Amino acid sequence: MNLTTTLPGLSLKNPVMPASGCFGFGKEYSQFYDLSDLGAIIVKAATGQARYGNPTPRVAETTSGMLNAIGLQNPGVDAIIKEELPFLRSYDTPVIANVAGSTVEEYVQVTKALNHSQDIAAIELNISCPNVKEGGVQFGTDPELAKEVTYQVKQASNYPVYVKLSPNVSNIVTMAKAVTDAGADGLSMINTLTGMQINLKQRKPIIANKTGGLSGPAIKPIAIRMVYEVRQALDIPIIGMGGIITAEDALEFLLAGANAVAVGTANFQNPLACPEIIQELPRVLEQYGFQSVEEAIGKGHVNG
Amino acid sequence: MNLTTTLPGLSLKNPVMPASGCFGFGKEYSQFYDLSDLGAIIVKAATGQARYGNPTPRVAETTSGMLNAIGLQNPGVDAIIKEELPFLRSYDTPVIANVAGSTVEEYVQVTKALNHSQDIAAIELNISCPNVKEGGVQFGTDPELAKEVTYQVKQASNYPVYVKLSPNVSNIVTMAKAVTDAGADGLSMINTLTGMQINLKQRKPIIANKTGGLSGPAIKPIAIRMVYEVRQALDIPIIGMGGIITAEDALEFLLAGANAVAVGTANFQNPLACPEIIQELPRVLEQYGFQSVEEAIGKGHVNG
Amino acid sequence: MITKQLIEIKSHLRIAEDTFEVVLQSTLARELKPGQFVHVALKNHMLRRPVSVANVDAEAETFTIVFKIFGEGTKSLSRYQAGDHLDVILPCGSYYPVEELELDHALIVGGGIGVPPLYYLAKSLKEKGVKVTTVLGFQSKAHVFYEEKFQLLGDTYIATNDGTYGKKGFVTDIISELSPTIDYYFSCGPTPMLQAVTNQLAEQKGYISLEERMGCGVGTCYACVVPLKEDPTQSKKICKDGPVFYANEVILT
Amino acid sequence: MITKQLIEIKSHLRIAEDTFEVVLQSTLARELKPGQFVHVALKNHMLRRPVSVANVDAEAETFTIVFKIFGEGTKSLSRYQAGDHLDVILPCGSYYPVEELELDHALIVGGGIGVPPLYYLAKSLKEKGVKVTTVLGFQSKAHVFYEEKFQLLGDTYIATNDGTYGKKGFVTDIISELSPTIDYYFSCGPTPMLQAVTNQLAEQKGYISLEERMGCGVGTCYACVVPLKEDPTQSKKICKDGPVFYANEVILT
Ligand SMILES: Cc1cc2nc3c(=O)[nH]c(=O)nc-3n(C[C@H](O)[C@H](O)[C@H](O)COP(=O)(O)OP(=O)(O)OC[C@H]3O[C@@H](n4cnc5c(N)ncnc54)[C@H](O)[C@@H]3O)c2cc1C
Ligand SMILES: Cc1cc2nc3c(=O)[nH]c(=O)nc-3n(C[C@H](O)[C@H](O)[C@H](O)COP(=O)(O)OP(=O)(O)OC[C@H]3O[C@@H](n4cnc5c(N)ncnc54)[C@H](O)[C@@H]3O)c2cc1C
Ligand SMILES: Cc1cc2nc3c(=O)[nH]c(=O)nc-3n(C[C@H](O)[C@H](O)[C@H](O)COP(=O)(O)O)c2cc1C
Ligand SMILES: Cc1cc2nc3c(=O)[nH]c(=O)nc-3n(C[C@H](O)[C@H](O)[C@H](O)COP(=O)(O)O)c2cc1C
Ligand code: FES
Ligand code: FES
Repeated sequence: MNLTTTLPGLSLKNPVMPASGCFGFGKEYSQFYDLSDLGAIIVKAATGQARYGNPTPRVAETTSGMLNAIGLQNPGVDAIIKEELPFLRSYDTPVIANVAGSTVEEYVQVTKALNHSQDIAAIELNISCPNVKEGGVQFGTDPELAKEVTYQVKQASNYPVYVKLSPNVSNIVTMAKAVTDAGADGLSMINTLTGMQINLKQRKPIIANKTGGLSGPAIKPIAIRMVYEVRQALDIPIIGMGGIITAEDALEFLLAGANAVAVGTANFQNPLACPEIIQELPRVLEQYGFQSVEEAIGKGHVNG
Repeated sequence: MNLTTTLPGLSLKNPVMPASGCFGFGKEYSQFYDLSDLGAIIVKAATGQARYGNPTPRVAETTSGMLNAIGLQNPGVDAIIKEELPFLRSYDTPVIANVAGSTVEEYVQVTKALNHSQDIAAIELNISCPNVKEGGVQFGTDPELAKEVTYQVKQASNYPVYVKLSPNVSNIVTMAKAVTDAGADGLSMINTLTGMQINLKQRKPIIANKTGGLSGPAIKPIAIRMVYEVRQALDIPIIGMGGIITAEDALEFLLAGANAVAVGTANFQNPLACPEIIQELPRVLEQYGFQSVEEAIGKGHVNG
Repeated sequence: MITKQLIEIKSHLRIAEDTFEVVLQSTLARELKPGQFVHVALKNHMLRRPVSVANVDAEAETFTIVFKIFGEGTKSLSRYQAGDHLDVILPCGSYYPVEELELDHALIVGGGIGVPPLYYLAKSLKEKGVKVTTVLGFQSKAHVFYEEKFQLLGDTYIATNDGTYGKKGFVTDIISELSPTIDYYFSCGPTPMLQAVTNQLAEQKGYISLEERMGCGVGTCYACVVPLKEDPTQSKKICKDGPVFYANEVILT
Repeated sequence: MITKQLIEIKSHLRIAEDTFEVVLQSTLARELKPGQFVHVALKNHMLRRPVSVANVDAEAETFTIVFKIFGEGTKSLSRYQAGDHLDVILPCGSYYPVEELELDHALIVGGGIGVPPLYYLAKSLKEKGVKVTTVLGFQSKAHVFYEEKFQLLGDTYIATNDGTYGKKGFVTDIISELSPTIDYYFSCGPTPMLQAVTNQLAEQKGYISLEERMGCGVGTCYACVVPLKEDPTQSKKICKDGPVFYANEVILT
């Protein structure tokens, strides 16, 4: 079974990669399996300077999902380039860096810094983090701002740019069009939906930041809908994600129009989630009558 | 334990009511229990003329939720007033009519028709149905349109008007403010999130309408967040809903700031969901240290 | 009166490939009429699953369901055991009007998981003194069930899609060959089969039983509608007005 | 090497109010050090639950966990039975450096569900020839567990919040009374207790073990950080750098 899939700057041996923020910089999960098995790896967000992130508690469990408000904690792009990315060199799998910031300048700064790293193959422009006060949400929900930051980052970057879209919008196609017009090489969707859980005993939100991003199987129907709508409207490569647990889920994203898929929350439940999905994928593709991954992409569309 | 709660035009013996579209016009569930036990009843949407709705399949099951695309099937407001509402007279519980339409004119027409009914206590203005091509979505995601339709309906209505908000927006507070400015007496939130599920065998969306509205426990964190945000920003009564299954869920909505709660999808899983929540509520309130429903409202807020 | 009951599984048997027969204890068993269904809640599933009543033992206060593993819900149901309890809404929907009809000879046409409700119907007809001829279609030999039980009630013919048992082909092929003289036909099965059968027997009076994805199962949510032949802008609810309809009443899509 | 294993429950016992002791069979049992935890997957829960290792039987290749019902996850865990299997990640996190430390007398201070890891620690210290004095705090008499087991290892004092057993009050009240001469203290329990104990014993060297809501449990998600005293803009991960920290290393909030 041919599992390969090709996206701008990425020739993947299979379409499955861990999602940003759910895999650190790979070290921990390398204890569980050979990271070369992965189609690619999207690492944790990088900002211009080191960030502490939000106070704890930062996570909560919801019905078939979880909330997180990590707040982009990371050691800063320079430390990431120097101390984290080199570890992944020894694996035969492309690395995608996740670029975050509070201002267009910071996004551009991080992007430029990453130009100096030889350890990545693409960047994912994170304009959709719901958990930081400045920047994140604005860029992800205002098409004009999204366009602007995408354009500037695209100008600055030597690598293909995948823009990660926020689902917290009324019209995902408008956002997708805005960043595509600005030169995005691909889209990555979806990030988390803003949610809250209240602790009945303590009479306050469980997450110290009050709100957090909802991920996991609970949001899969929303993610599938958004990938489908964007694929229907635009001819741009998509990395689909949101609630993938099984190879069937991954196939559902392919049918919706994703060219590859990312697995986030599932890693926490099952550190072997990615390799297990990759292992199952040939059987599942065959079961539903597909000869290859490429063949399945977009096949869930009626009339086209 | 005092379970009463008071909202404009509604003095409720308890804060629990079935949500629109999940209870028909009450007849079927009256076979399972005495509808007088309910705090109120929100009946199925009414439009100007009878509507057939969407093709089937109209529902799908998702992880901890469901999708529906009924498409506002109903016999039309006149038939509802004549043939459906009178049945509920014999119960000691206020009825809230759900008003839908494709144009401002239709909303106003339905509202005026309902003025002639003595069988209702309030109307819920449904500007958030994601499953009809015209009207529904637009009114629910554009603050200006929402304002306009709310204003016109409020002018036309002899009854208090609760505006039912769509969660498919980037900023729920903006929408809430728009309809409050236009004179809404209260808010009802949330309606369903637009989602999709793809049938892997058939290679097409399960729902004939392709997309459907996601409801059930999966969406509760989003609903809680939205109720909390609106309560933080505005001093308007809120009927909270989205994923309520248990009395604990209902209390979570009260703490987030809802003055009453509605139960939708849970009725399908358990026809006795509403009376069971009402029965459990005193124990749950007591367990978490509350003397009454009123006391719990908004108590999940930090700093105020 | 429709009710929600927690009822015990008395037995749980695999009777064909992926096919299970479950006997349930319920004080309401005797209320269940041929063609009606029960709406079964399953742990960790948002929606209930509709399953037809395949038999009733009024004395023992038990009834039987027969189901095939189709997706996650029926797979989960296949793992329950005798002694476990099921949360069930019953009785649901309309029924074949066995009492009211006047007839001497009935043709029963079933396909796959449409077969179970027809057994209870056939038994009831036979008890009323009606002659019953049965034609059943299955995927393949491994999926055939209840053949002997139907044979005890009258002539029974089997078709399988792949010809591994009985006649290779469809129920309509057998009906063509038999071209029996009947008063009524009663059919339940996949929609394409129902379309073929109702076309073939267009001149005959008949009843059919439909399936659709359901929400409430009791008539409140409008999930399960079917348009009417008389006026396609009007519809009936399969869960409440159906699942049994007069053959010419509804449009099969 | 951290691993995911499906391991069998050898025994599952209620040992105090809402408190359960579970013995698990694992080829990795002997790798587990005092203070480490295992990360337990539960059916129908998105996230794993961290639970400390309360004891290890290297020969039998088993280890013990002790937990209290707190919410839905621990309630679910309380319903598992001997013979069932658990999906567990192990070994997780840092440990009390029993081997490396030089000491003659250790004070063990535990509160509630902070007590279990201290039993394995106390046992290991005792085996090393260290004198162990233990002070444990519980809500009330019904919640007390492992008192006898600790007594076999050294002097053991109990406080209960409501005075239904041992001394009424807090572990710090007992420590004040004893004011023991020790080389190190080791503490695990609710944050307010850890704050009180580290303040009271500020002059002593000690190790504490922390709790925080976790995502991954292995160090990738940054859910479980704790700020450092030295530089509060820096943090460590409780799941990977902890749960055991040097008492003055981190800021307790
Ligand atoms: C009135 C009626 C009587 C039925 N009687 C029987 C019977 O006696 N024996 C039997 O084996 N099956 C029967 N079915 C079909 C049975 O309900 C489905 O096979 C079952 O719901 C599939 O559930 P699943 O979880 O295995 O499949 P999934 O595809 O995982 O189910 C997902 C959702 O789709 C719904 N769904 C999927 N297929 C169908 C279908 N064909 N009809 C209705 N809903 C569906 C499920 O109920 C669930 O809500 C009947 C259906 C109806 C409407
Ligand atoms: C390193 C470590 C070791 C622990 N050892 C033990 C032990 O030996 N015995 C024991 O009884 N308990 C122990 N705990 C606490 C135990 O993890 C929680 O009681 C448990 O997670 C609560 O889960 P729940 O589903 O019952 O509660 P819920 O409130 O329903 O859980 C919801 C979510 O919050 C998390 N959560 C809630 N409370 C805590 C908490 N105090 N710490 C961490 N996460 C929490 C859960 O893991 C889950 O993700 C330990 C915690 C940590 C971090
Ligand atoms: C704990 C956690 C941290 C995350 N951090 C990031 C991040 O740093 N950058 C980013 O673009 N997305 C981040 N995400 C979002 C995920 O990459 C993914 O888009 C989302 O979780 C949906 O996928 P899932 O349902 O498979 O988890 C994070 C998600 C989680 C749960
Ligand atoms: C089958 C179905 C039909 C619905 N029909 C309507 C409707 O006619 N009018 C309306 O305002 N909301 C309608 N809703 C939305 C519900 O009233 C409610 O807002 C939503 O389902 C979230 O609550 P829940 O998670 O408790 O179901 C419908 C929901 C479902 C599941
Ligand atoms: S399933 Fe709800 S009306 Fe039929
Ligand atoms: S729980 Fe993920 S880093 Fe600690």
